[in-house]
Amino acid sequence: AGRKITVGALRFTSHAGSFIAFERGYFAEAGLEVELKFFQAAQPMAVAIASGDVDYAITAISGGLVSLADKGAIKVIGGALSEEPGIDGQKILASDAAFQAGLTAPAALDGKSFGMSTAGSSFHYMGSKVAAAEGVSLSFKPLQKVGAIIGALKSGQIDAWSIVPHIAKPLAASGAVHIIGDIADYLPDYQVTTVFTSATNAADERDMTGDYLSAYARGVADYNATMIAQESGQAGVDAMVDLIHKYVYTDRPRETAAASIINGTMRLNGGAALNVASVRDQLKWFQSEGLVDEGITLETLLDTSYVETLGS
Amino acid sequence: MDNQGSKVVFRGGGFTHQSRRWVGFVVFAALLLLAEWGTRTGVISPLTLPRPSDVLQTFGELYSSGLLFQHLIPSLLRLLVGAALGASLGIGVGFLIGLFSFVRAGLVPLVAAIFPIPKIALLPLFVIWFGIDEGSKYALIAFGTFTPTVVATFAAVDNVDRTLIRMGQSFGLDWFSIVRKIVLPGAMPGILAGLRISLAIAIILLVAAEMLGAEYGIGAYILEAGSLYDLERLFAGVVILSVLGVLVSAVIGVIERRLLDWRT
Amino acid sequence: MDNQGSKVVFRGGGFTHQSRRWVGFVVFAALLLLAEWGTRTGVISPLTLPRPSDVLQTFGELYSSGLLFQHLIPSLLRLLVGAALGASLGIGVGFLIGLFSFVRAGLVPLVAAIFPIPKIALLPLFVIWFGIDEGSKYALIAFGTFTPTVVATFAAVDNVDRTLIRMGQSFGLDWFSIVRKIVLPGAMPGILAGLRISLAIAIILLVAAEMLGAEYGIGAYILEAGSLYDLERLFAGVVILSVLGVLVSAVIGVIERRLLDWRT
Amino acid sequence: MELRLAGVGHSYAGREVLRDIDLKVPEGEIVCIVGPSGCGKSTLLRMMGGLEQPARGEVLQVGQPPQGCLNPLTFIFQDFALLPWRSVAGNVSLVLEDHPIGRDEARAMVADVLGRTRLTEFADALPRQLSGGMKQRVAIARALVVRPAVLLMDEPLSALDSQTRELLMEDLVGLWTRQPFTAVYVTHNLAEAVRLGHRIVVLSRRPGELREVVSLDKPLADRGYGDADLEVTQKHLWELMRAEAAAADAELLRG
Amino acid sequence: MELRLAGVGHSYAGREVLRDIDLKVPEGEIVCIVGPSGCGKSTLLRMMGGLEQPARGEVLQVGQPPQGCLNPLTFIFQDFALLPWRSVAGNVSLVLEDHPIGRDEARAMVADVLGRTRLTEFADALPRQLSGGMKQRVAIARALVVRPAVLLMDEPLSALDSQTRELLMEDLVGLWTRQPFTAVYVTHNLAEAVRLGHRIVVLSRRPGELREVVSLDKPLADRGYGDADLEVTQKHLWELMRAEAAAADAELLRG
Ligand SMILES: Nc1ncnc2c1ncn2[C@@H]1O[C@H](COP(=O)(O)OP(=O)(O)OP(=O)(O)O)[C@@H](O)[C@H]1O
Ligand SMILES: Nc1ncnc2c1ncn2[C@@H]1O[C@H](COP(=O)(O)OP(=O)(O)OP(=O)(O)O)[C@@H](O)[C@H]1O
Ligand SMILES: [Mg+2]
Ligand SMILES: [Mg+2]
Repeated sequence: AGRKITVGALRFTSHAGSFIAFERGYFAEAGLEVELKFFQAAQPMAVAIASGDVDYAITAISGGLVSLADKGAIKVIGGALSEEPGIDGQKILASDAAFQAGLTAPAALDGKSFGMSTAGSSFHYMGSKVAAAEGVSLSFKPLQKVGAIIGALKSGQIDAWSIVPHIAKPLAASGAVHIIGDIADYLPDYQVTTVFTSATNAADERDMTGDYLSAYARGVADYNATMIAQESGQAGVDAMVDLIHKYVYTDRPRETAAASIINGTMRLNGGAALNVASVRDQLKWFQSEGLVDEGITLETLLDTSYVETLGS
Repeated sequence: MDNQGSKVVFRGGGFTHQSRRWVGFVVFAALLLLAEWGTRTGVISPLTLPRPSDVLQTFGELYSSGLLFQHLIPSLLRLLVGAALGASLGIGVGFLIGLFSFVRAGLVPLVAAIFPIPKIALLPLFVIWFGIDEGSKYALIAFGTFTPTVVATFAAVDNVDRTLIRMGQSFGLDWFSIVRKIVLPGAMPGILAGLRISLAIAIILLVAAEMLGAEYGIGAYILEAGSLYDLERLFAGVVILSVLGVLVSAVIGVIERRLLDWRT
Repeated sequence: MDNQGSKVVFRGGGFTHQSRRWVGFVVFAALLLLAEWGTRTGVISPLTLPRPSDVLQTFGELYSSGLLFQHLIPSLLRLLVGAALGASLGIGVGFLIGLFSFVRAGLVPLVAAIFPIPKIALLPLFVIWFGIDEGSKYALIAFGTFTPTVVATFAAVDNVDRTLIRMGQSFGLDWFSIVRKIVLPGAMPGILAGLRISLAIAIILLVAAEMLGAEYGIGAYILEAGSLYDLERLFAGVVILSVLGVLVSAVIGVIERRLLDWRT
Repeated sequence: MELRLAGVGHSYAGREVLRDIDLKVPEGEIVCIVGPSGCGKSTLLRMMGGLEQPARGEVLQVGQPPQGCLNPLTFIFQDFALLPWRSVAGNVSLVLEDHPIGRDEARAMVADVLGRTRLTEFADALPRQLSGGMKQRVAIARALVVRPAVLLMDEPLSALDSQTRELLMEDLVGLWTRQPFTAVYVTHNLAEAVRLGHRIVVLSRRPGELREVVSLDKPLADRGYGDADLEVTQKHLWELMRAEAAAADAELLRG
Repeated sequence: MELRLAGVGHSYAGREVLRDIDLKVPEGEIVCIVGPSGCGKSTLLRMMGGLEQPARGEVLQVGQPPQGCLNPLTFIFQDFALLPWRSVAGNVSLVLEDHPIGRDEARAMVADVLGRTRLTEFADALPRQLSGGMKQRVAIARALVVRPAVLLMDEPLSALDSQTRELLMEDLVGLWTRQPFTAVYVTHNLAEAVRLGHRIVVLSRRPGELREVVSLDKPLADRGYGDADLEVTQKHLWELMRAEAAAADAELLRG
C-alpha cells in the first residue's frame, strides 16, 4: 500500500477527474492510498485543507480561498474546470417573469437583481464581469444556498443567475426559467475551479503532490477523451456515466441521472493546466471589490511549479 | 317566598381539561388532506408545498432502497454522542455552578454570553478546531446542548428544597452525601425538563452539524434536497427529524415516569 | 464530666451563595488575556482564533466607518418585528391551548411536531413562501420564537393557581373577567421566563434569517466574514450578537422587576 | 335565606365520598361541620356554593336573598385566595367589578368593609406585605362586600398560627354580634367549632355520613377562650371523632 | 446532657431579632418556647442545634451525650423534611448511612424505631402515600434512630389538622413516658405547650426577650385533652401573649 492521503470532493460532475482516477486505480498506481471525503459545500472543504484534514481538493476560487492563502494555509496548484468557447459551459439564466418583461439577453440586465451564494463567490464574480462587459449595473442578492437561489429564481424574486449547465438545462426545460446567454462569451478561458492543497503539502511534499497531480490528470484525460471527444463512442460514455453515477445523483435511477451527468459535461483542464491569466483577473476583481486584502500577490495564491500554465 | 326553594346554580367546572387524544389525529389528518387536495387541484402551487402522497412515496423509496438507515444511523450516532457529551458536561458544570459560589460568579456570565451565539456562525471555526470528521459534528451538537443544560441544571439545583438540605446538615450528613442523596435526586425533575429542550436543540443542530462534510445523515440528506430544490425529499427529511423529536420527548416522558414516580 | 460545657459546633451554612460579581469580570479578562498572549506568541495559530486586540480594532473600524449602525439597525428591526410577531402569536395560541380543551388536543401534538424542525432546513421554502425581502426574515424569526413561546405560555396558564380561579368562579365573575384579571397576570411570570428563551432563540436565528438575501445586518456581516474566512470580523459580529443577547436578557429582567413586583 | 340539603351523596371516580346527607342551614345561624380528614367536608361545602354538582340528592336555597345581595353564596377559602398582584383594596373591589355599581359607590362599599375588618390603613398594601391573619381578614372583607346571604367557610383559620386564630375568631364573633349572618363553617378544630357554632354537624369517616348534630345555646358573645362548659361539648365531640380519625389515617395506604 | 444559653442575642442584616437570652434545658425535660410570630423562636432553636451562629453570647452543651448517641442535637421540622424519593424505611436509614454501622444493625435499628412509632407496616410506602400525621411520625422515627441527647422541635405539629395533632401529642407523651428524653419544643399553640412542657418559656415580640418561664409539675401522662388545671395556665399564657400578638401584626407593614 502506498501513502495515505485524503481527497476532498463535492458530488458534482466537475469532480469526475477524481472519481475516475480513484475507480480506475490511477491513484493506487501512483503509490497513493486515497480516501475520498465528501462535502456539502466548497467553503468547509477549503477550511478542511487549511486545517490539514484534507490533503487535496478542487473548488472554485472564492474570496475565502484567497483569504486562507493569505493566511499562509493553502496554495492553488493546478486547474480543473474551465470555460472553453464551443463547449457547453455555464449559462446565464433569467426568471420567467423577467424574461417575459424583456430580459431576453444579458444586455437587458441593467437594474436587475442577480443571485449569488455569498459575496466573493464565483457567482458574484461572473455576474460582475457580465455586467461590466455589458455596461449595466446589477444588484446582487446573497442567498447562501443554491437551493434558495433556485427557489428565488423560479418564483421570480430575483431576475438572473448563472450556473453550470447540468443545473441550468433541466431548470430551463421546466419552463420556469430561461437561458439567455453563455458565460463563455464574456469570460473565455475562465478558470472556474482549481486544484488546491495546503501550503505545507505544496512546499514540503513535492513528490506526493506531483504523484497526486499526475494520477488526477490521467482521470481528467479519460474524462475529456470519453465525454467530450467521444473517442470510445456511446459505449464509452455509458461506462463513464455508470462510473460517475456511483458518486453523483446516487439516489436517482440510472436513466434520470445519466441525463444530468451528460448535461453537465464541461472541459476539464488537461494535465491540470492552470490558466494564470484568469486567476489573476479573478484576484484583481476580489481586490477591487474590497473583499480581500490589497497586498495579496499572485504568488501568495499560486504555486505554479507543478503544472503547465496558460496565459501567463 | 316559595317554600320549595330553588336549586343552587352550578358555576364551577370551567378551566379544567378533558383529554381528547383523537382531536390531535383529526387535526393532522385534516391538514394532510388539505395539502393533498390543494396540490392535486393546483390551488397550492407545487413550488410551495410538495404533495403529501409524493412525500410518502419518497419516504417509501428511501426505506426500500435501504438508504433510510444509511442516513439515519450516522445521524443517530452523532445525536447520541454529541448530546451525551453536551448534556453530561452541562449537568456537571450546572452542578458546580449550583454548589459553589465562586464557580457561579465566574461561569454564569460566561454562559449568558455564549447562549445567544448562533452555532452556524462558527461553522468554519469548528472545522479548524475539531476537524471534518465526526469530531466537529459531535462538538457542534455538544456545544448546542451544553448551554441550555447548564442553565436548566443550576436552576434545578437552586430549586432543591432548602429545608431538605438543612435537614441533612442537622443530622451531620457529610457534604458529599448531601449532594448525592439530596441535591441530585431533588434536582432531577428540573434536569429532565431541561433535557427535553436540550435534546430538541440537538436535533435542530443536526442539520448544521452535517453541513460540515457529512456524506450520510438526515441533515445531509435534507441539505442536498434543499440545494436541488427537491421538496419531496426535503419534507421527507424534515418529517423524519420531527418524528425523531417527538420520540425523544416521549422517551424522556417515560424516563420521568420511571425515575420520578415519587412525585404526586 | 466538665461543668463548663463545650460550645455547640456550627454545621449549617453550606449551600448558600454569596454574590461575587467581580469574579465574572476576572474570568472574562483572563480568557481574553490568554487568547491575546497565545495569538501573539504563536502558541495559538491565527487560523484557530483571532487576536482579541485585532477584533477590538475591527470593531473600532466598524464603528468609525458608520457601518456598525448600517448593519445593526436592520438586524434590530428584523429582531423586533419577527420576535414581536412570533411572541404575540405564541402567547395568543398558548392562551387558547391553556383555556380550551379542544384547542389543546388539536394543537399540542402539532406544536410538539414542529418544535424539532430545524429552521435552516426550510430556508429554500421560506424564499418561496415569504420572498427574499424582509418578509422571509421576519417569518423565520417569528417561526423560531413562536413554538417556545407557545409551550411556555400554556405551561404558565396551566400553572395559574386553581384556587384563584375557583375563587373567581365562586364570586360569579364572568369568564372573560377571570381570564383577564386572574389568568393573565397569574401566567405573566411564566410567560416572561419563556420570552427570555424565545428572544435568545430569535437572536440565534438572526444569522439564519439573514442567509436569505440580506445585504446589511449583523447576520449577513458574520456570514460574509465566514465565507471570506475573516476571523476578526467573524468574532466582532459574534460579540455583537452575544452582547445583544445579554442586553435583551437584562431588559427582560427589568420588566420582570417592574411588572412582577408583587412577587416576594 | 336558608339552605337545605336533601339526600345528598357524591362519588369521585366511583369512590363514594358522601352518603345521604340531610341538613338545614337556618337563617342567621352558624353551622359548623366537623369530621375526619377526607370525609367530604370540602366537597359538601362546594356543593352548597354551586362549585360542584351533587351526584345524588339536591341542594336547595329557600327564600329570597336579602336586598342588595350581589353574591348570595360566598366562599372564604383556607388559603385566602388573594390575587398577589392586587392591593388589599383591589382584591376587595375585584368582586364588585362585574356588577353595575358606580365607581364612587364601589369605593364607599370597599371603604366600609375595610373599616369593619380593621384594614383601612392597609388598603394599599400588597398581600405579600401582610401576615396570614391579615390576609384572611382581607378575604373576609372581600366576602362581606358582596353582602352574602350565606357565608361558606372552608377551614378559614387552619392556615394560621394559634394566636392569630384566636384573634380572628374574636373578630368573627364581633362581626356576627353586630350583624348576624348565616354561615357554614367547615373545620378540623373542635375548639373553633364550639366557639363559633350554633349547631355542630359531625360527619363519619369516608364515605361521610351524618353522625350527630350538636346544638349549643350559649350566645356567641358570651363564649370565651377555654370556657369550661364548652370544654365539655368539645370533649364529647373528641370522643366521637377520635376513633374515626385514627382509623381514617390507617386506611389511607390501602384506600 | 443539657443545653445552656448565656446572653444569646442575634441580628439579621442589622435588625435585632433576639436579645439577651439566658436559658437552661435540663436533662430529661421538655422545654416549650412560645412567643408571637417573628420573635425569633426558630432562630433560637437553630442556634441550639448549631445551624446558626449566635452573634452575641454562647450556646453550650454540658455533659457527655449518652452512650451510642449518633447525633446529639437532632431536629424535627415543621414541614417534615422527608425525602420524597425514599420510602419510609429509606428516609429513616438515610441518617445512619454516614455512620460506621453494619447493614444488619442498621436494619434492626430502623425496624425498632418504626415499631415504636407504629409505622412498621408502612416501611415501604413513599411519603406521598402518607397523611400529614404519618409523615411527621416518620420524621420522629428518623430523629429517634440516631439516639439523640436533645430533640429540637420547631412547631412539629402546626402543619397538621387538629385531630391529627391531638393524636400525635398522645404519641409524644407515650414515647416520653416510656423513655424520657430531653427536648426543646417551639410552638405557637398554647394548648400544645401546656400538654407537653415541663417548663414553658415565653418570649416577647421582636426583638425576642425572655418574658417569663412557667413550670408545670403535673406528670405528662396525667395531662389530658382540655384538663381544667391546664386551662388555667393556658389562659394565663394567653393573657401574656395576646397584646404582643396583636401588636406584632400591626407592626408588620411598618417593619
Ligand atoms: N376533584 C376530585 N377528584 C377526585 N377525588 C377527589 C376530588 N376532590 C376530593 N376528592 C376525594 O374525595 C374525598 C373527600 O375530599 P374532601 O376534600 O371533600 O375531604 P375533606 O373532608 O375536606 O378533607 P380535609 O379535611 O382533608 O380537607 C377525598 O378522598 C379526596 O381525595
Ligand atoms: N435567614 C434570615 N435572614 C434574614 N432574616 C431572617 C432570617 N431568618 C429569620 N429572619 C427574620 O428574623 C425574625 C425572626 O425569625 P424566626 O423565624 O426566628 O421567627 P419565629 O419566631 O420562628 O417566627 P414564626 O413564629 O413565624 O415561625 C423574623 O423577622 C424573620 O423575618
Ligand atoms: Mg377539606
Ligand atoms: Mg418559626
